[in-house]
Amino acid sequence: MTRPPRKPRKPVASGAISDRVLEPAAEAELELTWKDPPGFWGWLVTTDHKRIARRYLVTAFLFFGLAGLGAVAMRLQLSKPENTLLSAARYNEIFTMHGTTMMFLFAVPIMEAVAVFLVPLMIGARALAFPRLNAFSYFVYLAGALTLWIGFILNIGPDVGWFAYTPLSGPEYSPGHRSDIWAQMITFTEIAALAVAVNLTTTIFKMRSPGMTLSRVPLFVWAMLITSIMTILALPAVMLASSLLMSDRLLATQFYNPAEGGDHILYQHLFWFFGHPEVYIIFLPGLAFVSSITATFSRRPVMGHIPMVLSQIAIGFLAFGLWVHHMFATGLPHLGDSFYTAASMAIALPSGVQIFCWIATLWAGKPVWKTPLLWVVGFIVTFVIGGLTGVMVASVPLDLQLHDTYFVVAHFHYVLIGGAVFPLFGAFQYWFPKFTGRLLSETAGKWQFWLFFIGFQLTFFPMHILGLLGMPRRVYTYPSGLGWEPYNQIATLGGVMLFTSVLIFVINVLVSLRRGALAGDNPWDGPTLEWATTSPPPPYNFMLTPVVDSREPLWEHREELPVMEGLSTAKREVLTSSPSEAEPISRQASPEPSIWPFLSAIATTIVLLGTIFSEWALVWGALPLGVVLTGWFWPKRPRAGGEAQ
Amino acid sequence: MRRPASAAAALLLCGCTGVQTPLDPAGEQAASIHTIWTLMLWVCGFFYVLVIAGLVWAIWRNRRVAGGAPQASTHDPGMERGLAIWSAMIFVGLTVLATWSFFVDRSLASTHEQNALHLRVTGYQWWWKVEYQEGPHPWWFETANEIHLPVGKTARIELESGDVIHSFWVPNLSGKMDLIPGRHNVLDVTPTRVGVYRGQCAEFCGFQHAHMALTVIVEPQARFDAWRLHQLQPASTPATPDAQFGQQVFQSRACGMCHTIAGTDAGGRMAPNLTHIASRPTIAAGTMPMSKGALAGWISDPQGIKPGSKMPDVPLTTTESSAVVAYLSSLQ
Amino acid sequence: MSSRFRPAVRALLGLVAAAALVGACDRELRDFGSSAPEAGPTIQTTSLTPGPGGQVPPDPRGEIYEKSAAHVSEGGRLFRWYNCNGCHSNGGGGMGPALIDDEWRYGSSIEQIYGTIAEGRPNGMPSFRGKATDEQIWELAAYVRSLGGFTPQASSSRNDEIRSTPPRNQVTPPKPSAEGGASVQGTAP
Amino acid sequence: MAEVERRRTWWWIAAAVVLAALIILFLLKQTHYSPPAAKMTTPAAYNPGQPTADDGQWVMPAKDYASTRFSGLNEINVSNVANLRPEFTFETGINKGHEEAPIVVGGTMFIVTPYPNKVFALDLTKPGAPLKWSFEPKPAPASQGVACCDVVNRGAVYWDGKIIITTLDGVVIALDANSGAQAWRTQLGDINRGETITMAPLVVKGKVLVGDSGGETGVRGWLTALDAGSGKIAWRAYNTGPDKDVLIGPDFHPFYKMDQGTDLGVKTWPPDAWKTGGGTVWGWISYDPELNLIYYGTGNPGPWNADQRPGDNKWTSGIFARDPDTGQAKWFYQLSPHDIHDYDGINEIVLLDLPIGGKVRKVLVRPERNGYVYVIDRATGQVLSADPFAYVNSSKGVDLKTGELQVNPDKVTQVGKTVRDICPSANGAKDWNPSAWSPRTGLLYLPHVNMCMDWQSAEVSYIAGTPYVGAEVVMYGGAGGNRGAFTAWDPVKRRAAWEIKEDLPIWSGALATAGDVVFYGTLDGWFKAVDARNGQLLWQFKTGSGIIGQPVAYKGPDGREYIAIMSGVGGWAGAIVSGNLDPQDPTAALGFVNATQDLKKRTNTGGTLYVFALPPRR
Repeated sequence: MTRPPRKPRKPVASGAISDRVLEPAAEAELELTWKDPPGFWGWLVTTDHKRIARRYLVTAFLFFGLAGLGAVAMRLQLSKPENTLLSAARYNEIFTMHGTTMMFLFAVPIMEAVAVFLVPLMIGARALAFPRLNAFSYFVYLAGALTLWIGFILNIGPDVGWFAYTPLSGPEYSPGHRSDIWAQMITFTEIAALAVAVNLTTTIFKMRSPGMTLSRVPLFVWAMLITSIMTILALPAVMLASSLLMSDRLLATQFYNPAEGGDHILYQHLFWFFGHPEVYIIFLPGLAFVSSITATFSRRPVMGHIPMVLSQIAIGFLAFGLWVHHMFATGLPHLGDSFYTAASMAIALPSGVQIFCWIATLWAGKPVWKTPLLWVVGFIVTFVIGGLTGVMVASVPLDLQLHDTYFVVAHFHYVLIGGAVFPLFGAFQYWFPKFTGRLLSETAGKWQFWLFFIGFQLTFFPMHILGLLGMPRRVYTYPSGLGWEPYNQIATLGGVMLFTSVLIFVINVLVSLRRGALAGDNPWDGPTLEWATTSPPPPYNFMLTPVVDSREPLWEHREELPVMEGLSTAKREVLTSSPSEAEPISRQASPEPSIWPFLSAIATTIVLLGTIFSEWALVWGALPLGVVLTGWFWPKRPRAGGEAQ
Repeated sequence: MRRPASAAAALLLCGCTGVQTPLDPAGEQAASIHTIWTLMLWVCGFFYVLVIAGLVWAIWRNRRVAGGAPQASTHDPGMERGLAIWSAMIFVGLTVLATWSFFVDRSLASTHEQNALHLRVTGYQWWWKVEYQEGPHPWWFETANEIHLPVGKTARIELESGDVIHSFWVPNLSGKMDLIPGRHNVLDVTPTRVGVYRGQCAEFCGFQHAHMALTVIVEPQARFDAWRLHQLQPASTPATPDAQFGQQVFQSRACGMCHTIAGTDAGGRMAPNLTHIASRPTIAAGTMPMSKGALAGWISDPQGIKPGSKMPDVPLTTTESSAVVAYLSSLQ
Repeated sequence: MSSRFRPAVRALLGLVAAAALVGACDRELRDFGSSAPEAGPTIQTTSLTPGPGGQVPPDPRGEIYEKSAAHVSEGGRLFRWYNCNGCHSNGGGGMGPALIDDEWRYGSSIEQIYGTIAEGRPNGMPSFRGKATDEQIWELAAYVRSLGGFTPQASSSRNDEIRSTPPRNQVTPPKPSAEGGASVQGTAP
Repeated sequence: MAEVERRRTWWWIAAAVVLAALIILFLLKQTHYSPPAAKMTTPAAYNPGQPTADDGQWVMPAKDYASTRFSGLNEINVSNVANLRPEFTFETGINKGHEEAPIVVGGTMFIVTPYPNKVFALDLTKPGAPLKWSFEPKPAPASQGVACCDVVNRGAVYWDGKIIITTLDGVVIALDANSGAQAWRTQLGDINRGETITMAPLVVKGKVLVGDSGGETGVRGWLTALDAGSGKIAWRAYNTGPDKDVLIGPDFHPFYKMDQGTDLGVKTWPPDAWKTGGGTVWGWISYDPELNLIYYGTGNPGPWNADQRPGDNKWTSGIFARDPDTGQAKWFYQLSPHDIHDYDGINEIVLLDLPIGGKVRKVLVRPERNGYVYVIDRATGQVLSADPFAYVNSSKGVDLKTGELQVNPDKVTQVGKTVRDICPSANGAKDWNPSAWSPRTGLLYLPHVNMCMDWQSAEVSYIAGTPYVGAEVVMYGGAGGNRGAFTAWDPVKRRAAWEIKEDLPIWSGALATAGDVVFYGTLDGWFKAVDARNGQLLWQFKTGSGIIGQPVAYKGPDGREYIAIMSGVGGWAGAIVSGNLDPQDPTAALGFVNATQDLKKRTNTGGTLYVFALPPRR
C-alpha cells in the first residue's frame, strides 16, 4: 500500500502539539518517572503492560509452536493405518498436550496479551489499572506452562485429554501424578487469566480517556471487555472442576465417585460450563482483530457499529447457555437437550450479523489488499464453514452421529483456527510495527498466508469426510479398509504445509526484527488511539492524555489530536474516569516497578506444585504466600493526590 | 477458496456406502438422523454459497478502487435493510433446522417397542461385553465384541460401563450413546437391512481407545434364533488331544482367571467370555480378524499388539501355546 | 525485547528442570511388558512357618514395582480381579488376615509378600504361581505393600468404589519395627 | 380330610394331657433322687412322637427334631435363677468363634471345637467334669482359607452310641461315644472347590444328614445322607441344577406356582451358572416323623452380585421338605427368589402345632433372615403368615397368594449402583443363631440383630477355591441405637410380646426352659437369663469372651439342672476379634466389621465352656 498521503501529524507522544506541550524538562522527568530499572532486575520488576504483553506474546507463541509440533507428530502417526511411529501412550500424551497447550497456554494468553498491549493504548491510558497484578499474571502463567511441559519432557505428561474426564483422570484410572499436573496447570493458567480479565475489565471501565463514552469505544475494546467479563464468569467453573479432581485424587474426597454419591456428569457440567464459553473467549478477540483490520484497510469504519456491539454482547450471553451440547451423548433428558440445540443454533444469528457487517464494510469501502486484509478474507471463508458445521452439531440427533468424530475435529479447528488464528496472524502483521517499531515483510506475509490457507483447508477439510466415514477422535491408529487412508494422507500433507507456513512466519519475525522497514507512528493510517503514539510506545504511552470526541479519533483529527494535561510528570499517575461517559474523576497513583509480583508468583507456584504431593502444602505454603502478599500490600506513605481538573 | 467447495461436492458423492458411516443408514434411527444431515447440508450449503458470493461481489466491486483517505461512517439505509433481510433469512433457516431436528429427536426418544429384544452392553477397557435377555425366564447369555440382531426388530440396548466412560457407536444403525459408570443409558436400535456393520468406542477411554471395536451382524430372524440357541449351549468339549491339552493349560494357567468358557472351570468375568470365540468375526475387540494365526499371535504377544491392554504376556511354551490355539479355535 | 528476557527464561528453565530431575520419576514408570530385569535372583520364600522367617535376599525387581504408581495401581486391579479382596476385603481382612495393620505373619518385605502370593501359605492362602504371571504377582505384592502403608508416594488415594480404607497415599508408613512381622494370633491364614 | 385332622387333633390333645400330667408328676417327685443315666440310651429327643418326659439330656444341638431348644427341666426357675453360679469351666484352647452347642448324653458332655475341630468328652459324673477322652480329626489347614465367616462348627450329634461330627475340610466322622475311637470317616466336601462343612449333622432314621458351606466361594449346595452305621452315602440332593440332581420326582408338589416346573434349577440361571450357584446347607434341619419329612433351608445364591445370575436362582434361599429315606423332595418354598441381599434361607425351622384360623395346624415356624417370621403349613408348604419381626425395608411384605417376596425396588442391588440403607443387612435380621420355643408361654425367643447396610455390587470372577462374592458391603446399626435385640414372638398373634434391646448384635442361640427362664449371650461375653414371660433380666454373668454359642440345659448325674454355654467370640459377627481384622476398613469381613468396630475394645478371643447350676441344696 502506498503510504497514505497525509501531512506529518505531530503525535501527542512526541509532545509537539502547538500550545499544549510539555517542556523538555518535564518530558525528561516523565520519562524518568515511568522508566524501568535497567537490566535483568528491570525485567523482573517491570509493571509496564507493553513489556509484559510482549513477553506474553513470545511465550504463548512458543507454546503454539510446541503444540503445533505435537500436531505434526500426530498427523504423521495417522498418515497410514496401524502406524507405529508413536506408541499409544505417547500419542495420548501428545494429543493431550496439544489440546491443553493450544487452549490454555496459547489461545487464551495470546489473546489476552494482545489486549494487554493494546487496550490501554486504544483508550489513551498510561497503564493498566493493576500493573503489578499484570506482572504477577505472567509469572504464574509461565510457571503453569513450564509445569506442564517439563512434566511432559520428564515423562509425567498428562494423557487424559485436554478435558480430563473423570473417571479416566481420577485416582483409580490415572495413577501417578499425570492428571495432577494437568489439574494444577489449570489452576495456574486460570489464576493468570482471571487476573488479566479483572485487570482489563477495570481498565476499560475506569480508565478511558476523557470523552471516550461507551458509544465511542472501539469495537476492539468492546470485544476485549466482553471477553474479560466472560472469562471472569466462566473460568471459576473449570477451576472448581480441576480442584475437586485434585481433591479426589489427593484427599480421597468423593466428588466424582458415583459409588459414594459423586457424579461423573458433574465434572462434565463444570468443565463445559467453562469449556464452551472458552471457545468464545478465544474467538471474540479474533473478531476484535478482524474489525480493526477491516476498518483500517477498507478505509472506512466497520458498517453497523451498534449491531456489531450488540452481536458481541449477544454472543457473550448465549455462550453460557449451550455448554450441554458437548454432552448430548451422555444420556441427559432429550427434551432438555433441545433447549441447548436452540441456544447453540441461535448463536449463529449474531455471528451471521457480524459476517454481514464485515463483508458490507469491504463492499462499501476501498479495500487495500495488504496481508492483514487477506487474513480477514481467509477468516471469513474458513470461519463460516466452521460456523455452519457448528449449526449441524448443535442438532441433538445429528450430534449423536457426529460427536467425538473427526467431523467435530474439523468443525472446531475451522472455528478456532479460522475464527481466532487467522485473525491473529492478521493482527500480528497489522500491529507488529506498534509492538516493535518495524514492519513485517509483506512478501513473506503473503507466502505465509497462502501456505497457511491452503494447508489449513487440506488438513482439516478431509476431516469432515473422515468423521462422516465413521472415524472417531483421539484414536492413535486405525485399521485399513474403512476408506480412511486417503483423507488422512491429505490431512497429513496439509499439516506439513501449515507447519511450513508457521516457520515462514517465525523467520519473517526474526528477520524483520532487525531488518524490517521502520514503521513510524501510524504506518497503516489506522483510526484508533494506539497509532497516535510512537512505535513502540514510550513507557508512559502518551505524553498528554488524548481527549476523544469520535469513534475514529485519528481519522477525525487528521492534523492534531485534542489533549488534556494535569497528570503529574514527577510520579506515576493515571487518570480514572466514569464507567459510561468517561468523565475524568481522579488522578490515581500507579505503582512503581516491584519485585513482589514475581515473589508472589514464586510463592503461588510453591503452593500449587506442593499440593500435587501433599495437602499440607496448603498450610506451609500459606506462610511464604502470606509474607509476600504482606510485602505487596504494605501501605505506602500517603501521597498527594487529588481531583483532576 | 475453491478447494472446500469442490471438496463439498465430493462429499456429496463419496462415502455413501461403508460399514461404519452414518451416511449409509441401515437402521431406522440412523435413517431419520440422515434426513437431518441432508437437510443441514442443503441449508448450510445455501448460506455458505450466499456468504461467499457476497464476499466475492464485495471484492470484485472494489477491484479498481484501493486506498485513499478514510471515509466517515455513513448512515446507509440500504445496508440496514440488507442486514434485516439477512438476519431474517438466518432466523428462518435456523428455525427450520431446529424444528426438524426437534421432531427427529422426539421420534428417536419415543420408540416404545413392546416386543423389543433386550441386550445389555457393558464397556470395559478395551472391549465390549454383550448380554442378551430372552424369553419368559431371563435366560441370559454372554458374548463379547459382537452383536447379532434380527432384522426389522427393535433392540433395546442398555449401556453400562465397568470402568471409565465409553461410547457405543454403530453409525450405520444409530447415533452414539455414552456408557458412564454409575449411570444407566438406553439406546433403541431398529436395523432395517441385513449386513455386517462395525462400531467403535467414541469416547476417549485410555491407551487402547483406538482398538475397541465391535461387529454388529444384522441377520434374518431365523438365523438369529439359530445363533441364539447355539450361544446358550456350553462350550463343546475338545475332541483332539491337542485341544484337550489346550483346555488343561487354559484352566491351569492365567487364562481362566479372567476368561470364562461356559461348561468348564474357567470362570473369569473380567475379560471377554470365550465360550464360542471361534464363531466370532474378530479377536481383541476388532483388532484382528479371527484366525488361528491371529489367535496365536495375540496369545503370544498381546502387549505388542495392543500395548496397555489388560491381557498379560503369559509365558507359555510353544506346545502349550499351540494347544491353547487349537482349543480356542475348536470353540465354535 | 527478546534479548532482555532470554537470560531470565534460561535461568528459570534450568531451575525448574533441575528441581524436577532431582526426583527422577520412578513413580511414573509404566511399561506394558515386564518392566523388570528378567534375570533377577531367584526368589527364596520364607520357611512355611509363621514369623519373620529366614533372610530373604532382596530382589531388584521389588523396588521397581513398588515405586511405580502404574504397577501399584495394576496390582490393585488384580487384587480385585483375582478375588484377593474376597478374603482380605480392602485390606481389613475377613477370611484372610488384615493387610493394612502392622502385623505380617510371613514378613512384610516385597520379596516375602511375593513369596506368599506365589507359593501360598499353609493356613489357607492359595498359591498363585502359574495362575498369575510373574509380573502380576510382583504387582500384587507391590499393591499389598501399599495397603500396608509402605509406599504412599506411589499409591492412589482411592478407587471409584464404596469408601473403604483410609486414603492409601495418606498412610503414614509403618515404623521399622513392624517390618518383618511380629506377633501371630490364632492359626487362621 | 377334616376327619383326619380332627383325629390328629385329638391325638395331640391326648399327648399334651399326658405330657402335662407327667410334668406335674415329675414336679411333685422332684425331691426324689433319680440315679444318673450313666448308660447311654436312645434319648427322648429321638422319640418326639412319644409322650415322654424330658430325660434331661441334650443329644442334638436343637434339642429335639422339632428344633424347640426347650428344656423340660425347671429346677432353675424365675425365682431362683438369680442364684445361678458357675459350676465348672473347660478351656478348649482354641481362640476362634465357638458357635457349637455342647451335647450331653448320659453322664458325658461332648464338645466339638471350631477348626481344628477337636472333640472333647467330659465326664460329668466326676467332680469338675474331667476329660474322658479327646479326639483330633486334623482337618486340612487350607480349609481355613475357604471358610467364609470364621472357622466355626455348630456342634456334634449323638446317635446310637456314636458321636458324629463334621470338620471344616468337609469330612463327617463318627466316634464311639464311650471311647472316642473313630468308627468311620467320610470325605464329603472338596476344599479346593471351596466346600467346607460347619453345620451340626442330624441323624434321622439312621441317616446322617449333612450339608456343605461355601455360599461365598461358589460351591454348589447339597444335602447328603450317610448311613449312620457305616458312613456310606445313601443319597445326595443338590440344591441347584437339573431335577434328577435335586432329587425332584413325581412326589414333588410345591404349593406356589413360582416353584413349579421342570429343571428350574437350570432354567432360572444363566447357562451353567447353577454349577457355582451356592444354595448351601449350613444351618438347621428339622424332622417330622409323622409326615416323615425333613425340613431344611438352602443358602444364598452365589455370587452375591445378583447381576451375574439373573433369574429366580432355584433352589436357593428357600425351604425344602424331603423324604429322609430317599431324599426325594416333597415341596419347596423359595423365601427370597433371586436373592439380592445375601438372605440365606438356612435358619432354624421350628415344628409346631399351632391354632391358626380356629384350628390347630401342623406348621413350621421360620424366623427368616429377610426379617419375617414365616408360618408355613409343613405338609403342603403353604405360607400362612409372614410378619416382620424387625425393621425391614428391603421388601414390602410377602404376597400370600403367590408366595412371592415383595422386593422393594429402591433397595435392589445392581452393578454400578450403591444402594444405601438396606435393612436388614446381609446377615439378615436374624442369622443362623437359633431361637427357642417355649410351649409354656407360646412364645418363640428370637436372638437377632438390628442392622442395616450399604451395598455395592461388583463383577466377580469364579476362581475355584477363592471367594465368589462380588459385593462391597458396609454394615451398621439400625435405627434405635441398638445393634442387637432379643424378641419374644407370638406366632399365633403374629406380634412381639416383648423385646430386649442389646447394644451389640446378638450372635448366640437361645434356650428356653420349663422354669420359664430364657438364656442367651452377648458378643461382649454376658450370659443372661431373662423371664420368659416379660423379658425381665433375672441374672447375668460375664464370661471370658464374647458368646456366640448355643446354651443348653441338662440334668446332671447328680440330678441337678445345669446350664452350659460356650464362650469364645468369633463367627461372622466376631470375626473382627477372632481374625484380628482391621476396623479401618469398613468392608472387612463382608462389611460386618464396620458394625462391630468397638468389639476389640470390649472383648477378647477365648474358648471356654461355662457350666452353671444353682448351689446344691443342703
